[in-house]
Order: sequence, then structure tokens, then C-alpha cells
Amino acid sequence: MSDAPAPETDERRDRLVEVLRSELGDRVVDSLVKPGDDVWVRVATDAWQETGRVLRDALRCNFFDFLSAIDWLPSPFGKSEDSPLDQRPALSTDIVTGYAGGETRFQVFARVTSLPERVSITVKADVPLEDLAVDTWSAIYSGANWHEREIHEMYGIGFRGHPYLAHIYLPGDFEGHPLRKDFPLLARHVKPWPGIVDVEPMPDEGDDAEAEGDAAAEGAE
Amino acid sequence: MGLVESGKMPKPLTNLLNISRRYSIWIFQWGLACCAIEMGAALGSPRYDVMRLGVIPLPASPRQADLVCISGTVTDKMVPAIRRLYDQMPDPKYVISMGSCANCGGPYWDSYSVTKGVDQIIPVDVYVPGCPPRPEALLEGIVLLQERIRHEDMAERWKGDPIVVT
Amino acid sequence: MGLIVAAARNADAPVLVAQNIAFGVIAAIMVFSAFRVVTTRNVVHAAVYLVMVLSGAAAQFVLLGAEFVAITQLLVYVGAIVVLFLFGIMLTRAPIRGEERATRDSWPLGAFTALVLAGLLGYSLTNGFGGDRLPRYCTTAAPLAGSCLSPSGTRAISDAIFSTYLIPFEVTSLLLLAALIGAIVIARRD
Amino acid sequence: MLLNEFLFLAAALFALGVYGVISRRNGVMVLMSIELILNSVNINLVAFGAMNGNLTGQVFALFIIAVAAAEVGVGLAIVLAIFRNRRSVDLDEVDLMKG
Amino acid sequence: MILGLHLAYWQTSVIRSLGVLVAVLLPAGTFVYIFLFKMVSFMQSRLGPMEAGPYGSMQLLAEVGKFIQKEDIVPDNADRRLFKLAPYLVVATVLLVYLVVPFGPKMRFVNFDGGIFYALAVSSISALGVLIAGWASANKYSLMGGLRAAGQLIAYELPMVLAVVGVVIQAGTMNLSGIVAAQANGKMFGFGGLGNPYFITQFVGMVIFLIAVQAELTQTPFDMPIAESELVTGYITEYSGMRFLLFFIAEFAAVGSFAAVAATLFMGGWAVPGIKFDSGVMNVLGPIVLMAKMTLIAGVIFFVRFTYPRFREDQLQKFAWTILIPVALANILVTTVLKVAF
Amino acid sequence: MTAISDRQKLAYVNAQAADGRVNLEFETEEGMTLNMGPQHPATHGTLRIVAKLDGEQVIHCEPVMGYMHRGYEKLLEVRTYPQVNTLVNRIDWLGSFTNEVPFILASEKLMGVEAPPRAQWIRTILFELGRIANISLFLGDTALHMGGMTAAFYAFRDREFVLNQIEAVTGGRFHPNFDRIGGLKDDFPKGWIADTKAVMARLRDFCDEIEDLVVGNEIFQARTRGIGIIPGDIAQSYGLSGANLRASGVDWDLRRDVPVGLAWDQCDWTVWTHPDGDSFSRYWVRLQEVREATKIVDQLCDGLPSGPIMAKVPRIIKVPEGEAWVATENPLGEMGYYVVSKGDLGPFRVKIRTASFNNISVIPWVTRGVYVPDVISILASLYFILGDIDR
Amino acid sequence: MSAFLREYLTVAIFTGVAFGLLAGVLSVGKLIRPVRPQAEKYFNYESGVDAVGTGWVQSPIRYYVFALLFVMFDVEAVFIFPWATQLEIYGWFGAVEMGIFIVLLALGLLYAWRKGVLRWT
Repeated sequence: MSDAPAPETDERRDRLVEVLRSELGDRVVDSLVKPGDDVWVRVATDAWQETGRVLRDALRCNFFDFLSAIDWLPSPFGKSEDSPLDQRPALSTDIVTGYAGGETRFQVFARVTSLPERVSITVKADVPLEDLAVDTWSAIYSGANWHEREIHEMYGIGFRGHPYLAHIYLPGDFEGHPLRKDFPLLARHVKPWPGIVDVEPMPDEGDDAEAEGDAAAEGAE
Repeated sequence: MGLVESGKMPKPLTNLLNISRRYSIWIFQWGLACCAIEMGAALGSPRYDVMRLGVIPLPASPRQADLVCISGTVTDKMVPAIRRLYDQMPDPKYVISMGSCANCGGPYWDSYSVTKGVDQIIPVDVYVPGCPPRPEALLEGIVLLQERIRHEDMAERWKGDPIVVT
Repeated sequence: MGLIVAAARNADAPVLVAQNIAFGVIAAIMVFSAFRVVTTRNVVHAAVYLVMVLSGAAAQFVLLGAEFVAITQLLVYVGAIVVLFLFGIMLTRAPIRGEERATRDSWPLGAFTALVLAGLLGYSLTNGFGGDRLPRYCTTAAPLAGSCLSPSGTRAISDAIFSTYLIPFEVTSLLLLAALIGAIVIARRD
Repeated sequence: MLLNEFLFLAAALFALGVYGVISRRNGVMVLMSIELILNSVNINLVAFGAMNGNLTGQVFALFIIAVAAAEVGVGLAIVLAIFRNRRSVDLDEVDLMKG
Repeated sequence: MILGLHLAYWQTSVIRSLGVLVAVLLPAGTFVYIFLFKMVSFMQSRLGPMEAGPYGSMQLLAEVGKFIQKEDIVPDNADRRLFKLAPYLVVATVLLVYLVVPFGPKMRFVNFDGGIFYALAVSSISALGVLIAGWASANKYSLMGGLRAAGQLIAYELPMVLAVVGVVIQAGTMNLSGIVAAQANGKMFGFGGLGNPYFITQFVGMVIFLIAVQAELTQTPFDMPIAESELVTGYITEYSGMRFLLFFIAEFAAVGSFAAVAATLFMGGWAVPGIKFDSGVMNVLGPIVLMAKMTLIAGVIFFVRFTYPRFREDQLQKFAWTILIPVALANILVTTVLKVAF
Repeated sequence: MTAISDRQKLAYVNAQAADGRVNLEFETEEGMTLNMGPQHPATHGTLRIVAKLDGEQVIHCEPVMGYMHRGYEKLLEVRTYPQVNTLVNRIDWLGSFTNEVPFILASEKLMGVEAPPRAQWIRTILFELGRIANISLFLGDTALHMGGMTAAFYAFRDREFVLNQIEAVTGGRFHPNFDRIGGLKDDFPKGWIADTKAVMARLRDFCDEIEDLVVGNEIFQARTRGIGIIPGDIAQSYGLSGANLRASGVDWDLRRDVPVGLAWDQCDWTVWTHPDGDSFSRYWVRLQEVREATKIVDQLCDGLPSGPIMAKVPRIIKVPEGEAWVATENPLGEMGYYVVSKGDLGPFRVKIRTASFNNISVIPWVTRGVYVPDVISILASLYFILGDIDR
Repeated sequence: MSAFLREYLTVAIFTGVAFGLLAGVLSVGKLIRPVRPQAEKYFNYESGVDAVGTGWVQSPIRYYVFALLFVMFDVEAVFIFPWATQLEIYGWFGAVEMGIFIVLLALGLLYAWRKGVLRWT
């Protein structure tokens, strides 16, 4: 239980960032440390593989958590919860990236842990749109092999040097990359989600009429 | 050619055959998803013990199975295998669709990779609703199937082409 | 077929009819199977036909009163050697549809040799043993030795092996040992 | 029963075995043909033994079965060795001299 | 006159044959019901079949009735003739073993001089049926299962044969009736009150024999050939309907036949130790006594089957060749020395 | 019979074509290829193992997945937070409650909400019950894969009691959907704690039984000892977690090492490791884990604090912008959610890090050169659940 | 006819009856069972996908060595059995003879053992 207030500084995590900066120089683009919680580092695309090596060798982050990607494009379909016949307000498609910033639509990010230090780090790298590929991590962390296959399938991001970048989940001729935000879920377009209003009385505030009104207002929005 | 198929089987014999089919249902050892565990509980748990009803959970090969229980989510990648295994079972064969996913897609109704209902691929005799259904529900489904088998008219069943869903 | 007819013609008592018929039927099956062994294209089929020949031979041994040899034939030939054959077949390639060319181009030569051999053997056998009859089966409980064909018990065979043929018996074990070691050396891949 | 019944049967098996040994390509099948020959000999031995009312024929049949076992064991081992080197048991394709 | 006798003989033979079939199917059916359905269920705190007939006693008939109605599938790639032949071979070998088992002083079907030798020879043929079934299915699981099964059957045939030698040395005969008599009338360390049931004096032999039987029957822990968690159902993967039922029957009939042979060899067969009835009574009681002993042995077989995990193929072979066979050979030598010395 | 839709038809044809291509790939090379799955008794359902064999020895073994791929990460992007909670239950379907917890914790972290102590304790208790329900099945199932039937029945029998307790609280045997952001749906029913302690005693008996029946069995040991050895550094590199990691001698348990605010640090229990890294040690470590879990539940039941079970949270859950990662030590290993929120009703992106996906990614490495029967025991001992692999 | 042949005739008749019964049961089944030919029904089972490669397995050479050992010992057993029935008469002489025989073959087993044929790896 984190009763104690969060400390102002976090030496273990600061050290991670420092070592990365000293090893990679200015290819560490951005970083964010939440003391006592977590750390994010964004590196340049061409330093992606080297980052992995530094993390493993210099920082003893031997334990591989996961490697994934994210598409920062806001979904052009919203959540497709309303009737398809309704006029839907135009959705913003401005790209707003998360922690440690970002410049392009796609980012790969990975998380590794140093078991002796008991500290984890999330590293991110932009994937340029013109050449949708980064270097593979599978030679550094064996477990990255399948994760990269998954990303390749889900986002269409390539991994240079990957030994066997084949489909992992979907049947061979599946078209499109499902996790991209512009991949439509057809069923939702045919039929709206039946349970849009998702409200249930809380056990401790039984019949609060006012909250109910709020809920209706929010749900309609 | 079979006497049953041509409907020349005497009535008492037909009854006898129906009864023996009813009490000897070899269920295919094949689970797909969450429901498979509840099916496993029905098959394997001493508390439910489907063997009481004459359902024998021995066969691991479709060639010896009478009943396949599609227990869980059917994905598009899985569909050919389900179809193939169903085809490889010898007639007469029965299908129980267990759980919402197998019935209609269930909570994955909007997924890009889930087949919305196994009955699009193979004919289903009994649907057992639930997510997942309790083992008792599956037992109820099996009892229903047994009732159905008891009163089945095999000549009628074999009339015409094999049931093919296209 | 001819064998059956021959058997029937030589019958001189009802008991022998049954024996002769049994002989004829078994012999016909054996010859047919042996023919298939050497002509079938499928090597597993050949092994199965070989089983029929071997079991037929066991049956003939029974007819000749050699019970122990008959059972040995079953145990060693059918139960062991054919299994060895099947293992050998499955270690090499055994296509389920049989081989395209199972017979050499020079098979007419083989057929000719076999026919000539059969003719010669037939001629010399007819000449040499034309009228010899096997002794009748004993019907009494305690037959006089040699006067009739009685099933020879295993005890008698044992006595023969462990008196007259003791040396061959021990040599057999040496032979088996040598064969075992030789086969292991040949078959192993180191 | 005539002795010749058995001898003719053995002769037929022997001839078929000889045919098989000469004309079969597959090494395993050649070995099977040899078994036919050995069996014909066994039938002869047992028949003559029955004819003469002694056990020599049967005892020798037993020894022949033992020898046949040894022969098949070594023979199949050779066929397997050939197969391993040539991926074939076809005796026509195998020139043992080249080894 | 002779012709008339012939006919009568034929009739009796057919009646005897049907008798054997009853003697095979009855224990087989009983074993399936008692052990496969009920004992295992109770071991696993379940009830087993309850609906078909009182306490599910009609379950077996339902099974047969169901399998008769099942479609018979021969895969396209399979070798049709051999595929169909294999079940016959497997079932027939099991049935032929039963022939030599004596059920009473006169209650026997045949009385061979080399009875036990015959039984061992016939049972070794089933390896052939299994191999053929595996090969003819043209299925990988089947072929691997068939090969494993045959490899295992021959590996354990040997300890079984060698374990029997000890009994033959002690009894001085291969005739099964003779072995029963030798046990009933023998003396154990000079004490003849209970006869000489060989499960005491040939204890090592019996243990080897029972282990080998377990393996010959491909029951767990020796069920690698039909290991369903890797080979689906091994060599019977492609068999459906009645043909599958034949394999199924053969499996349980084989339990019966081996149990009968083991009971005869090591437990005194139809005889009750220490009690000497006259022949007529034992002809009636004998089958019941033998059946009781068979059930006991089958009970052990099934108990082990449902309790133990399975060996791996190489461990299984190694066990046979480096433990069972040397022990069996040593058993022969020791028995020989004792027999000759005393 | 409903007619098959065009999309279905297309998917069917495509899938068949894909399978054909995979087959062709495997066929063209030397050696024999053995297929296990998608329907195969050894693969817990629908995993497909393609093993290239030389005789009975495995040259290369490749799992083919996706037969249970339901598109979770995409579906979660179009769900609201409470709906996500319902859905993620079904990832690891044996220990369902344990799936909810890390997601709820991640959401709470983003919202800055903390559940009251009693809720935390109840969460921990249910979490451990889920672990027991999950792993006890493994204990029987692994024995089943090696031919020991009876253990599986015992596992199903005693697991029922745990499910009863879960059902008594949550109303669902399998998918409780009991966790809420900020607390829990309900409190324990009356008399539940005494029952649970009785069940825990029973489960400890079950563990002893398994120890006798399986672990102590020579054949089981011969089948598992020295088989499928995974060294610790390989295990880390592949991201193996949970008992698989600890069986390789790596002393790492998220419950102890990365506190996330649940009540594990309030009680006394041991993290078991095993130096061997083989199939046997994986089994053994899991067996100990069940024992420890029963102890944890006992202790937590004794010291359950009183108080509310729900913190103050708005009626309509909107999670502020941010990114959060929370992982917990689930029955199968480390399960974590990387939640990216854009301040919406539902998450913007959820990366689900499941344990089984990483755990079985080691299969090609660990099965080189083993025999076919060992593939089965290794698969069984690595312990995966299809939903947890494919999501 | 001699009692000996009569016993074997029983075996033959029994075999005939057994085969006849099996064939009879199968043909009764033929009257009752359905035939629903479908192309896919007759494909070989391979866990639900198309069969990979041919059904041919190259089985390991070990099996052959085991079969070989089996054949040799089987032949040995053939000689042991008649001897065992007469051991009482042969006495020590017979025991020694057979001892030599068994030991010689056991040497073969020992050889195979030492060569590592009985191990798989």
C-alpha cells in the first residue's frame, strides 16, 4: 500500500536515464521519470536496437516484459456506439502523443526489467511513416521474436533483421492491420453497441437521483 | 444399403437402436475456450460426472466420436479445422454448441477474428446458452439431446443428402 | 487345385480324406500366397502373404505330427521374424500404394529358372519317392514305436537335442551371438 | 498320405522362392523369397522325419528356424545399411562394389 | 459310422467354439463394466454410468448397439484390405489364447502338450496385427503408434516368455492342465497341505509376468502406443464403428485371456488350494474359481492402469532390456539350480 | 441453419489456403512433420504444434497460434472501462478474477484513486483463490498428459470447492467481473470466511495427495526430471515469468518484489524457487505455490480489516490522460496492462502482456533434440492457457 | 482320427467360427449403419488440418535393434522350453549345458548394452 507520499526524486530510475544518456548521447530524445512509479525514455529510431543492447548489457535489464506498438491517430470511427444512421460529428484526427512525446503516428515501445534492481523501464521509438520499420530486438531479447511478429501483423510495422516475420495470429490472407486506428470493426458499423449506457448503482450511494441525471447527461454526449 | 436408411427397420428394433444410441454417446475430447473448462468439469468432475448419463469422454479421435461439443469461441482461423473434424466423424453424429461464443459470438460480437456462431459452419442439435454455462447446463443440454435421440426417426434423418451448410 | 485332386485320389480311408483335404486346402493357400509374395508390388502385402505361407507351413507341420515345430514356427517366424521384416520395411520406404517397379526387367530369366527347377524337382521326386506313403496316424493310446505316425512330444525332441545334437545346439547359440553382434555393427550408424 | 504331397508342395515353394530371389528388386522382398526357400526345406525335413519315424527332421527344422532368424537379422541389417547410404533398397541401383 | 461320429464331432466343435466365445466375451464384458466403468469411477469418487439399466448395467449393450449403427469409414489413403484385416488378426489372436486355458479337470477346449508355448506363440502374433493396423491407416499417429506398440509388444513378449520358463521348470510340463495339477498336488518346502501355488515359489516370475502382461496389453504405465496425449489414439486413430469396437473388445478380452493364463500359471488355475473336490464338482466350480482369480488379477491390472503415469518409449524399452530380461534370466538360472539341487 | 455470410466464406477459404501454404512450407523439407493440433488432446484445446522429426527426435518445433485470437486489444479500444473489465475476465479463463486486478489497478493509478483497505484485502483473497483454482487444475492436468488419469479427477473434484467459494462471493464460478475501479462490487457474504478456511485445509490435503500420487511417483520423475531444462538467463531473455521463471532458479515474484498496493505484504509466505529448471521443478514450484496461496488466504481471512469496500469515484468513469503499467503475479506468470488513456470513457490503447505468450515462446528453444513424448511433458509443465496466449 | 489332430481341428474350427462371427457382426452392422459419403470424411485425420507430407515415417533404427534382440532371444526360448520340461532328468549336466547357452546369448545383450544400443541418446 502506497500510503507514504511519493518521493520527489527516484535515484534508481534517474540512474537508468543517466546511463542511457551517457551511452546513447543525444539519441535519447526525451525522458520522463515519475518518482517511485515508472520511467519512460524515448530514443531515436536508429538507436532502437542499440538501446536494447545497452539496457541488457549496461543496465542488466535482462528480463523482457513486452514489446509493442501504438497508433496515436485518434480513431476516425469513434467507438461506433451510436446508430450508423445518425450524423456523427467529425472527429479530430490530430495526433497527440503520450508520455515522452513523439513525432509520428506509430511508435514502438518496449518494457524491460532489471530483476536485481527491481526496476523497469519503458522505452519508445518513433516509426517513420515513409519507412514503416525499425531494427529487430530478437537478437537481444529472444522473447522479442514473437512480439515483433505480432506487431508486424497488427500494425504492419516491419522489423529489419527479424528471422521469420510471418503471421502469428490471423489466417494467412487476412487483409489489413487490425490494431491500426483506421481499421474498422465492421460489426459495429452494421449494428450499434446495444449497451451504450453503462451505469449501475454503486453499493454505497444507493438511490442518488442526481447522479442518475448526470449519467443520462453524460451518456447522451 | 442400410435398412434404417430405407425405413424398412421394424419399429421395436428402431426403438432399441435409438435407446442404445441414447445411452452411448462418446463425446469428442475437444475444448476450445473458457467453456471447455466447464465442459471438463462436467466430464471430469466427480460432482457432475457426465458418465452417469452414458456419455463416455474417451475418444480423442473424431472417428470414434458421436458427439462434439463446440465449447467456446470459434475463430475464423479455427473454422476449417472444426469443419474438417466434424466431417471426419462417422454418422450418426451430433453437435452441442456450448456457450454464447459458439452460439452467436458472445462478447466478441464485434471482433474481427471471431466467427459469430458455429452454426454457420456445422449443423447444431442443441444450444447451451451461458458465458460460460454451468456444468449443470451442459448436462441439461445432453439430456435434451438424449430425448431427441430417443425419438429420432432415423429414416427421416437419412433421407436426402447429408446435412451440409453452405 | 491339382494338389487337391491328387490328394483325393490317393485317399484310402475316410480319415485320410479329411487329412488330405486339409492338406490340399492349406497347400493351395500356401502356393497362392507364395506366388503373391514373389509377385505383389506392395512390400507390406508381401509380408502379409508371407505370414500366410508361414502359418500354412505350421499347419502342415501339425499334419505331420510335429507339434513343437509348428508352434515354434508360429512363435519365431510369424511372431518374430515377420515383425522384424515389418520393422525393416518401415525403416526403409514403404509407399502405401506399392512400388512402380517391384520386379526386375530380367524376370523372365527368373521365371524360366524357376520353371526348370520345378520341372526337375517334380521329375526326380516322382521318380524317387513316387509310391512312398507316410505312416498312418496312430489311433490307439499306446502305439508301437515307428509303426504309425504319432505326435512327437516336446520331451522327445528335448532328449534328441540334448543328446545327439548337443554340439549343434551350442553352436547355434554361438551363431546367434555372432549374428546379433554382426547385425548391430552393420545397422548402427556410428 | 503320400510323402510326395509334401515334397511337391516344398518344390513349388522352392521354385517360387528362387524366382523371387532372381527377379525382385527390393532387398527386403529378396529376403522374403529366401524365407520361402528355407520353409520348403523345413517342410521336406519334417516330412522325411515323419516318414522315417524319427525326430532328426524336426530337430533340424528347429535349427534351420534358428539359422533363418540369424540370417534375416543380418540380411535386413545389410539392407538397412544400404538404404541409409543410398536412400533406396533397390538392388539394381546399388553397386555394392562401389560401396 | 465314422461319418456319423464326424458330424457329431463337428457339432461339438462348433458348440465348443461358441463356448469359447462366451468364455471370452463374458469376462471381457464384465471387466469393462466392473473396472472401466465402475472401479475407476469409484477410484475417482464418481459413480460411473447409472442411467442405462439398473446401475448402468446395460451400458455395454448400449455401446454395442451404438457402434453397430456407426458408419464404417475407411480413409481414402488407407490400404483398404489390410485396414480391414487388422482387427480380425488382433481379435483372433486373443480368442485363440483362450482355447488352451483349462477351466476344470475336464472343462477345457483343447489339451495341448505344449499348451503354454502355444499361448505365448499365438499372443505374439497380435504385434503383427497392430503393426498392420498402424501402417494401413496411412496416418502418422497410427504409424508411430503401431511402431511403438510393436516395439513394445516384442520387448515385453520376451520377459513374459522367460518368466514362464521358471514355471515350466518347476512343473516339468508345458501342458496347462499339467501345470494346474502340479500346483494342486505339489509340495511347498516339504509342506503339501496347500499344494504349491507358484505365486509363492515363483514370485519373481509372477511379478515379471504381470509387468509384461501390463505392457503387452498396452495399459498404463506402458500405454505409450495409444498415448492419447500425443498420438491421439495411436494405431486405432482411424478406426470407426464396429472395427473400432473389435479393437476395444480385443483389448479387454486380452486382459481376460492374460489374466486367465496368469491365474493358471501362478495361482493354481481352477483348483482351490488345500481342498480336493472330486472331478465332477470341480468341473462346475472350476470356471467360477478361475473367474474369481482372473478378476483379482484384472483388478490389479486396472488399478495400476488408472493410477500410474506412463513411461516414455525409451525408458520403457530400457526397463525391459536392462531390468526385466536380466532378472528373468537370473530367475531361470536360480530355478534351475534349485530344481536340480533339490 | 443460417446461411454463411460472404465474409465468413471468404475467411473460410482464406484460412484453408493459409493452412495449405503452411503445410507446403513444412512439407518441402527432409524429415517427417508431425502435427499436433489444432485439435489434439495434448494442446489444451487449440494450439497447434508443428514438430519436424527425425525418427522420434524433434529437430524443430514451432507452435502455430491464433486459433483462439479474439482481437482483445482492438476490442478494448471500443469498450468503456467497466466493459473492459467484463471482457478481460476471459483472457486466462481459469483464474478469471486475477485478470481484472491489474487492469483495475492501472486504471486506478491513472485516476489517482485508491481502494479502501478492506477492498484491497478482499481483492487479494480472491486473487489467491483464483490462483488456486487455476493451478490445482494444472496439477491434475499435467499428470493426465503423462497418463495418470486419476489425479485429474482429484483436481476437478477439489477445485469445485474453491469455485464454490468464488461463486458465493461474486456470483460467478468463472468470470466474476467483481472488481470495480475504486473497490469491489460487494462484500463477503455471512459465514464465508469460516467456509473458506475449511476449503483451504481441504486444498492443503489435496496438495499432499498430489505429492503422494504424482510428485513421489518414480515414473513421473523419470518423465520430468532433467527434461526441458531452461536456464535462468534464457528464461529471462524470453520473458518467462511466474513459476516457470522461479523453477529456473530466478527468485522473482511480483507479489513480493513490486508492490502494487494489495495485501500480500501483510502476511507471511514464501517464494519458492528450484535450481533445476526442468519440467519437474516447474511442477514442484507450482505445487508449492498452491500451498502458499492457501496460507495467504488463511492469514488474510484472519486479519481482514473492516471498513467500506468502495472508494468515492464518479458515477461515469472517465480516466484522465496518461499512461500506466501495472503487472501482477498471476497464476500463469506476469500479467500486465499498459493502459493509455486519452481522457475518454474507454481506454485509447491497452497493451495486454500475458504470461503464456512469453512462456510458450521458449518452446522452439527448449524442444530442440527432445523426443516426442517429452514435447508433451514440456508443454504441460510450461502450462499455458490458449486465451492467455492468443488474447 | 487321432486325438492329436482332433484338438487341432478344434482350433481350426474355432478360428473359422471366430472369423465367421466377426464377419457376421460386421455384416449385420452393414445392414444397419448408414453410408454418407463425403469427400472430406475420407481424408486422413491429422488434428483437423490437411495432412502434412506423406504418411510415411522413418522410424528410428533403434526399433530394428530391439526387434533383432527379440528374435535372437525368442529362438533361445524355443530351445529352453523343451529343456525345461526335462530338466529333472538331465540334472546338473543339462543345467550346465543350458547355462552356457544362456550366458552366450546374455553376452549378446551385454554387448548391445555396452554399445549403447539400449539407450536412445
